[in-house]
Amino acid sequence: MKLTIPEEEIMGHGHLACQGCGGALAMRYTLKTLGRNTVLSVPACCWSVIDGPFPHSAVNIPVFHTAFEAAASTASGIKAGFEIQGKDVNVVAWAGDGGTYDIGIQALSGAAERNDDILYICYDNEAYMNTGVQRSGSTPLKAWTTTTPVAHPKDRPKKDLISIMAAHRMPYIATASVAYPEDLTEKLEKAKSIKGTRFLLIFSPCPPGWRADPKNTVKLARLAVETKVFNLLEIENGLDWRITKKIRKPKPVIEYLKLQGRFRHLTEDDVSLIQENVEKEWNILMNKVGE
Amino acid sequence: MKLTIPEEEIMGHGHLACQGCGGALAMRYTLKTLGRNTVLSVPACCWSVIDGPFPHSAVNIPVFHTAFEAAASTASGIKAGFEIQGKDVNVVAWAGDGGTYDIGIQALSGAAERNDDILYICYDNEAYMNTGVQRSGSTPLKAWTTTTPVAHPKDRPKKDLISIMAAHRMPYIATASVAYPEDLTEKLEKAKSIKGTRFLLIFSPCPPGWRADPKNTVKLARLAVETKVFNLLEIENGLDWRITKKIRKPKPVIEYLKLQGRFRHLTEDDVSLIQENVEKEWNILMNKVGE
Amino acid sequence: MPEKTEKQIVFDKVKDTPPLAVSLYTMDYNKTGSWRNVRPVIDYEKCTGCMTCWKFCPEPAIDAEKYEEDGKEKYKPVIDYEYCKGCGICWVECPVEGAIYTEEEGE
Amino acid sequence: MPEKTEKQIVFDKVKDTPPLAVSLYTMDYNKTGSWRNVRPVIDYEKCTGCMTCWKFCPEPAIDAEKYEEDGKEKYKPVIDYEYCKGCGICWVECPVEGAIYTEEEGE
Amino acid sequence: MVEIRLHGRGGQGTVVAAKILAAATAKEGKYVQAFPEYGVERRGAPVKAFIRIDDGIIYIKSKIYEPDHLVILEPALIGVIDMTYGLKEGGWIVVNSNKNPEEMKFDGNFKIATVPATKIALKHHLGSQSSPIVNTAILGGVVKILGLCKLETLTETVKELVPIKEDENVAATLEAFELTKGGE
Amino acid sequence: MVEIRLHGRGGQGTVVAAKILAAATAKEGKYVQAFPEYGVERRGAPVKAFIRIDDGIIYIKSKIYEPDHLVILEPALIGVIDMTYGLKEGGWIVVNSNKNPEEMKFDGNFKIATVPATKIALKHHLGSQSSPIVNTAILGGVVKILGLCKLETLTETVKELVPIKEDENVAATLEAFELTKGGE
Amino acid sequence: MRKVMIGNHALSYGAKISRAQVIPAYPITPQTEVVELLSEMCANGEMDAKFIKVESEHSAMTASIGASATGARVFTATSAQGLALMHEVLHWAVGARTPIVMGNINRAMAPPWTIWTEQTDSLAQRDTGWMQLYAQNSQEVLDSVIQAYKVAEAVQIPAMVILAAFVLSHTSEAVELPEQGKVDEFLPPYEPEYRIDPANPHAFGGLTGPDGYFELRYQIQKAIEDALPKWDEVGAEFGEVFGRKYGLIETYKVEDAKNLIISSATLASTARTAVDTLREKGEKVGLLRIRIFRPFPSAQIRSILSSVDRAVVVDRNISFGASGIFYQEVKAAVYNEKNPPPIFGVIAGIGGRDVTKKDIIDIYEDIMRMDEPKSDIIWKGVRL
Amino acid sequence: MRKVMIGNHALSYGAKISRAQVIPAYPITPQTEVVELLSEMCANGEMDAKFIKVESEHSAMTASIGASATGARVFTATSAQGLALMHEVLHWAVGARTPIVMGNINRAMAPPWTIWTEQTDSLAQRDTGWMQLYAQNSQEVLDSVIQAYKVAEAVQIPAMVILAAFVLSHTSEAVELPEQGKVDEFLPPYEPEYRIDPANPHAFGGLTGPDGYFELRYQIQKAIEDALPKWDEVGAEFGEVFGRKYGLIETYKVEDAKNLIISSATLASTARTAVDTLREKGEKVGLLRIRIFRPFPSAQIRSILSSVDRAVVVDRNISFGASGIFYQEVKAAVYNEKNPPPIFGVIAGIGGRDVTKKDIIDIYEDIMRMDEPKSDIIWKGVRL
Ligand SMILES: Cc1ncc(C[n+]2csc(CCOP(=O)(O)OP(=O)(O)O)c2C)c(N)n1
Ligand SMILES: Cc1ncc(C[n+]2csc(CCOP(=O)(O)OP(=O)(O)O)c2C)c(N)n1
Ligand code: SF4
Ligand code: SF4
Ligand code: SF4
Ligand code: SF4
Ligand code: SF4
Ligand code: SF4
Ligand SMILES: [Mg+2]
Ligand SMILES: [Mg+2]
Repeated sequence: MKLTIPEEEIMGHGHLACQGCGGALAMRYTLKTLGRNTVLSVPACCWSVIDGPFPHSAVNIPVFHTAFEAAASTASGIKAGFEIQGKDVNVVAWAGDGGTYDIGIQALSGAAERNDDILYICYDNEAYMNTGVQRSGSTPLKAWTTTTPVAHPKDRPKKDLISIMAAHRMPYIATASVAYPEDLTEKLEKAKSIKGTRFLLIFSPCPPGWRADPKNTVKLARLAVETKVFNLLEIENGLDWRITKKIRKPKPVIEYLKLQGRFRHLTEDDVSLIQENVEKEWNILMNKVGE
Repeated sequence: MKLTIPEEEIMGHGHLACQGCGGALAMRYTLKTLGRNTVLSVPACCWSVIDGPFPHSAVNIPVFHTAFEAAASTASGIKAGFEIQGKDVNVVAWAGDGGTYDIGIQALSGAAERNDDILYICYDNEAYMNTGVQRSGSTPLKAWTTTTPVAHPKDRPKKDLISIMAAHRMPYIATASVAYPEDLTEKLEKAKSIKGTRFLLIFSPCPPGWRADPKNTVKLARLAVETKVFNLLEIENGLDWRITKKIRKPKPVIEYLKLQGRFRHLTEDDVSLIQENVEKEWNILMNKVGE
Repeated sequence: MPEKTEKQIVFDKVKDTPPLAVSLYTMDYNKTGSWRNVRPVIDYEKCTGCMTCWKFCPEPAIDAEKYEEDGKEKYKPVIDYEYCKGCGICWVECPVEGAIYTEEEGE
Repeated sequence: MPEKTEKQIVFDKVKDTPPLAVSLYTMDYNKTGSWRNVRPVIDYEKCTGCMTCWKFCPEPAIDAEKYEEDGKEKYKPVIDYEYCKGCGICWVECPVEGAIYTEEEGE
Repeated sequence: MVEIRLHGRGGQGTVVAAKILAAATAKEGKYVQAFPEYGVERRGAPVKAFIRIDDGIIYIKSKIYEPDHLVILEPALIGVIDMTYGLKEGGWIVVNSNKNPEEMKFDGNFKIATVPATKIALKHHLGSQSSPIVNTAILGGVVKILGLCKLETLTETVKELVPIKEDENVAATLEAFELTKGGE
Repeated sequence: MVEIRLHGRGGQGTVVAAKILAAATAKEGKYVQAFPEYGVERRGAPVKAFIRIDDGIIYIKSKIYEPDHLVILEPALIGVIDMTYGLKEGGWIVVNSNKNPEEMKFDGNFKIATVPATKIALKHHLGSQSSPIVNTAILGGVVKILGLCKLETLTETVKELVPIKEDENVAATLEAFELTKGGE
Repeated sequence: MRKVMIGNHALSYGAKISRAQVIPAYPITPQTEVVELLSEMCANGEMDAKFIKVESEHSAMTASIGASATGARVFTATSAQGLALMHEVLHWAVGARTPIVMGNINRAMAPPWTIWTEQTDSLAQRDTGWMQLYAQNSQEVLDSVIQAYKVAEAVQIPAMVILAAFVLSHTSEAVELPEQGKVDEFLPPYEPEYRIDPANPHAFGGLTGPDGYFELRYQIQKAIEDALPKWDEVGAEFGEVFGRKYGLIETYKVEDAKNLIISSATLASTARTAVDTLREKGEKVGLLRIRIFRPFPSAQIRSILSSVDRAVVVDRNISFGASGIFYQEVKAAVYNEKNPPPIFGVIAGIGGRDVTKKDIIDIYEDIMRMDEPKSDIIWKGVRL
Repeated sequence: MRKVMIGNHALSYGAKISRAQVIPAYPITPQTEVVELLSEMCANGEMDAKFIKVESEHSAMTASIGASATGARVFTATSAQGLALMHEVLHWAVGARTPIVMGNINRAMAPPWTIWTEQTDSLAQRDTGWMQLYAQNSQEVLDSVIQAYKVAEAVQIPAMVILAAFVLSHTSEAVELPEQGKVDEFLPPYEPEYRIDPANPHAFGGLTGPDGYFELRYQIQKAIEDALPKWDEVGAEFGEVFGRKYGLIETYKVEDAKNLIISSATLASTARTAVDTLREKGEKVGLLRIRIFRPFPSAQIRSILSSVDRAVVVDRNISFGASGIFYQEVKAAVYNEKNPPPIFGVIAGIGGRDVTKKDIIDIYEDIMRMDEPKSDIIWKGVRL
């Protein structure tokens, strides 16, 4: 038997992620694939904590902790520093959705506009988890967070970051999920081989933030794909869209929603609305994919 | 005879724009259409100067000067302030391309994600003009600026801001040009009638920044459209794209380029490349428009 | 409404200065006609009153003067030389050959 | 390479502290097995060695032990209870009914 | 001044327990402080909280190093982490356990009381089987042993401060008050 | 110390004129300062620049209020703005004009020289018909009148500092030196 | 009504009872509870306010400025990195004369990442023109928000109400909630002289040359100087209406004190217990708590210091390359007095290192053994 | 080689000759010429450096930090709003111990919009830990960039070289360009102890609790204290190699002075001419120019002040609610001395209002007529 993902563990145990953290899984896969000639620029996010307290670190490659809004620009600087010294290193910005969709989007947009040679990875858990579950631009419609209380749950859809990035015409963009590590590994390999700004969004459930059972992390990540709530894609040069995981018989969204406390307050109408949105978005996506 | 644009002049003369300033024209049209129940949130840009020195102002409606990166967020705050006091006012963020494509994109993206009820207008002169012509994300490929010197002109294409904004699924987005004031007026009227975040990009040539003769400002703005370098569009909800000015027989880009010192250094190959890009972008656009 | 003024206002004393930088006056004091190198002149013989020049003047330094003719409301462009910066847009955009001609401003 | 350590390192003195906050040690000291409420146990009788559990453990707290059988390289999952937080992903994802069962950690 | 330290796990409601006790005693006119040992709280990981209770304004704003009493919500942590450090001699240890006080072993000269808080919590469906929420139960024991406020005041406060299942929580508190062993 | 003020219009190269003159005198060992009246420079709008020249280090860093001499690149501004304010009695006014010095009128006791700089600039195709760049021409006149440096030093510096048309600019400087009237 | 609440919620209730109308805010540990409660109260209608869920602190502050400029009453809250990210626009709020009230939870600055308390984040904003108030307990937090609006709106200068991370922000204490009606009387609606208003159009903040800027800045200084007596007045009036009196500074046993401990916030609160113990030991010691740091209450501090033999300032902050900041400012304020006492400067509690009563006693006793301040910084608690 | 250049270009040449390797920068008036020239020199190969055309100053500084952390030599430049926008990450650069050198052009803060000179923008960064150097002419600007790298890299603390908007940034003066070879010898390549390196992996700036943070901050303070003698040493060495000597402070005619004018940057340069005139009038006056503001040269200032009867600090800046900032810091530094002289504090030149030699003479003469400093601010030049 061959293992379906790289064997070497670069990320070590003892880290401070919660039980069943999707973000920890995402990091584990990423390091396995990118290897040790990699450095991370990490802004404020759960990973600022997960990595462990000074003078400890769980990841065993260089991590440069940076300001919340500065994952991309710090990575650009690191890359430039290596380049001028003649060193060839994978420079990765590793940020949460808050640090990507919201406070970090400017630095990311700037790096992409310049086509700086960095790989930007966002592990998306759909809220500010490190500060205790506040809404982000990535939080889905109708979800509960502490700043979108049940009396007034999120009234805006999840920001379509992928289309935003595609509009930057970056050489490579992909979405991935912790439930599909082989697909993720492939995309990382591809991203690694390309020069310029690359962007990868990894869907990474967060049990406490989603009010979900830790054991369901992978299950939820899979259900998101199977219900077409989150689609696995690849985009080249912002123009060529491709679906890497085709779902023949999508499951109803309720199967995904019902396992999460953050959706507990949903009415039937809410669920139908979400289901409709999923269909609508799927059609829009099909249009882009050209199918 | 009827005038084709509103008669009332709200913007006064004596302002500090250069001879033939496209940005001044853009403001003149905008105020004519939006009327006096309008306030502007203006970040650092030429308009921070054009409006005139304290205690003077050329525009005769309230202008709130704000930090370079904060046109949108300041406008959101102003709108909230009016709303909670029960006042219905058009709140407009009025920014240059630098303040929109680059340093202000985060605040803009945030406002759009929340769908705050503001109209964001970018007068696009394709560089940082107020500080003396440095490149911005909007500067076109191969153009000279003081930070993209002739030895190394801009090596990145103009950021596709319209697609970025479209990905935000804002209720209304349009592009316009100072050479087509009637079209601009119509779009402003429409934008005014819609609730939520609206975005308008006004192509506004800058004679000193483009190293062009001031008398050619309107001519250049028209040529940009006639050569398909800049297309007049309308987008509803980020999805329905429509071309408002159809160009039957596009002119070659060289007619547009040759009137501008910022392109003086172009080789024939450069010009062909730019021409090719125009065709390519047109096809991409046609795809979106569904034609 | 902001006041017009013939001179740039500079407050002489703290007590006259407002507590924050608010505008109280227009920019009319700033006679930008002095910036002009070349002066546009309208030849009303040729001018058709299409108002294209008015439409495109960025200052605005062309007034649209309303008048009646044959019972119809018409407009006539009148250049305000106190403010016209001489950019040249009006003469480039005027659709009628010679309706706007130019003169050098000079010594 | 960073050093492993059995105890959390806290520098006692300024002179021992590096000039900036650089990591010098791994997180191995942090025995997250203490966080566990429920303990997963692999029933090797049933386990097929598909390594799905290994693949999905976020800690990682399942080692992939290589061995040879019938001349073929195979893997066997071994849970590291020092670090297993008891999240439950492995038993949910294990495709073989009963190959991972659970026990309550207790008083 | 009375100073108390609580030990539990992330997810068990340790900090809320401290706050409820503080609020209850405040209702009876005491001055109070309740605060967590702030750090990274993760479900399952050990946590601490602290309470100060006094008759006058409490000016001291530093941590508690030598508590008068200890409350242990998570007995599984005994032995895993050092629990009794700093505890004053003769202080009470109120521990969540089905055992009798005599069966509990702590190094040092302390008084021990046991509350079968997990059992009670499970019975009243507080939290899940694998992570029961024992905070309201243990407080019944604490008040019984330390007598910091009246039982009614405690149950009233529990009702106000727990987000759901008010009645079940109150029942758990009352039952724990009854079933607590030690201090007789 | 010599202090000079220059008047021109945005786009005419007034600030560059100041810098060239400063650089030329510096070449001959002088200490110099050249600076614009900084504000919003718009093509066509009035601008000012300043020069200080001295034999020792110039420590003073404030503006020039009472210049020794005046240089006027744009005669059209005479009357539009007050040009001679602060000019020291007996100072020179070097003005771009085709007229004779006697024909120029300024209130006050000043010495006047004229340089047909526009004519010279147009002849050498410096700038456009509607906005000729007169800075290198006027400097020929300034050096002739004020003698701040040698003519060769000036032309050498012009060559170094103008971005294009070095020869035409040098020719303009030389021609202006010849055609300047006044001070004979 | 008395309610046990954490310091953060005292801040939220302060904003609520002051009838804040617009709240643009962004979460950061240890401030999150402030905005969570406010967003809850806005969502369920308990507050008639608009909560703007901005995408950064920079936008939180610029949205605050915009809203305030329309004449709305604005509240926001932040901490450390968030406050620092606002720095440019903190200057803006002052220049625009927008009397925003902001809560700041004092947390040490990164890197390294940390969330524990230290005052450098807010003190590093000392040159922006914001008023700064350091509170010592939850009751003062709530009461101070109300007073801050009253002073800020009177002088048109924004104000920060500052509390220590965790030590105050996450510590539950009993707090008296004032009656809404009384607060409404104490704090009438905000009515600025100039506001953004299409009926009365002005440009705000247009380009100003060297001929106009100085006079505008001068007025800011005068306004913040006017705030000095105003804080005392408002604090006294608050005392009359609500029974709790406040001032620029607070003193404890200074009447006959020969030696003085000077500190702020929760450190000063703990120091009070140290003073009691030292008094028991026979020491003639008093405590001066600086409550308002901007405007700096120089006159008040001078008058207390004029009668003591020596003083020590305990700072939970540092200006690298200089010293503790309260220390620096106290010395500067007293400098030109006749025969001022020697003042010692101690830095303690950096990055949330705990400062106990015993630490304060040690500091005091150490200082009493010294001849004179030999260096600008005396370290306490660092493990040398 | 001698070249007439504006102050801004002196900054660019300073970076070039110091062999800066990465230059992330963003334009702002009055700094643009700095980056325009650098981007030109990077484009045409005159410099072997990577210019990053970032989208904001925030990114300029974070990219600078990232690049510096890899061991590259980094330069950037900004002004006012741009500097303020970096504030959070200025703290970062210090905590990360990245010895970036940055030029800052002193411009007054908005609103209202203004572009003229004032020092409040950089002085408001005084608590970030950056070293700050105020230059008085273009030659010093260029020379100081080289020295700044040498000191910054030795102590691993970033440094700002600061110049007045227009008065220096846009004033052309003759500048001696040092020889590249000599500069290379004077300033060898940067080799940090810890750098981002996959071969030797570390996490930089990870979460640090109250048990570790204090010791890290203590080391920053010690490092910046070490920089004090270092600036003098490096300035002296520079003098030996290049013939122009520099120090923490500069004095003029202080030897026999009874009265002292204290100032900085171009104000101090102008004040020198006032001293000459006053000396002619028989006044025993001297000048103390503070060149390095962070670390604050307390000992040096104390020693000069110990022998004078009175002093006046002239500040082109203000900390609202306190006073001029140099004034405040000078007083704090001298406070505990025996019988220190009365020190007067004057604020002048705010927002670019010109300060002439006559203004300085007036200030001096006014001060000499006063009995004692009656208020913390004496205004000069504001139109009351
Ligand atoms: C400028 C600034 N604002 C706010 C914070 C507080 N903060 C730290 S992490 C975080 C949320 C991060 O959310 P996300 O990026 O989604 O990562 P996650 O925590 O969900 O992994 C916030 C708000 C900060 N560190 N800096
Ligand atoms: C934080 C900050 N950085 C830089 C500047 C300087 N600045 C003012 S306007 C401007 C350029 C504006 O460009 P754009 O938005 O395109 O407007 P334009 O001047 O072209 O009209 C710059 C860089 C500033 N004011 N604030
Ligand atoms: S809060 Fe969520 S994202 Fe953060 S460590 Fe826990 S599980 Fe992971
Ligand atoms: S520089 Fe360009 S945009 Fe700015 S005022 Fe002049 S013409 Fe208009
Ligand atoms: S554009 Fe020409 S024809 Fe038309 S109104 Fe003007 S001058 Fe007359
Ligand atoms: S020349 Fe320009 S400014 Fe003058 S009237 Fe014509 S368009 Fe207007
Ligand atoms: S329970 Fe979770 S942590 Fe433990 S081995 Fe299974 S997957 Fe890993
Ligand atoms: S997933 Fe189940 S069957 Fe597969 S290796 Fe793990 S225990 Fe064995
Ligand atoms: Mg997240
Ligand atoms: Mg622009």
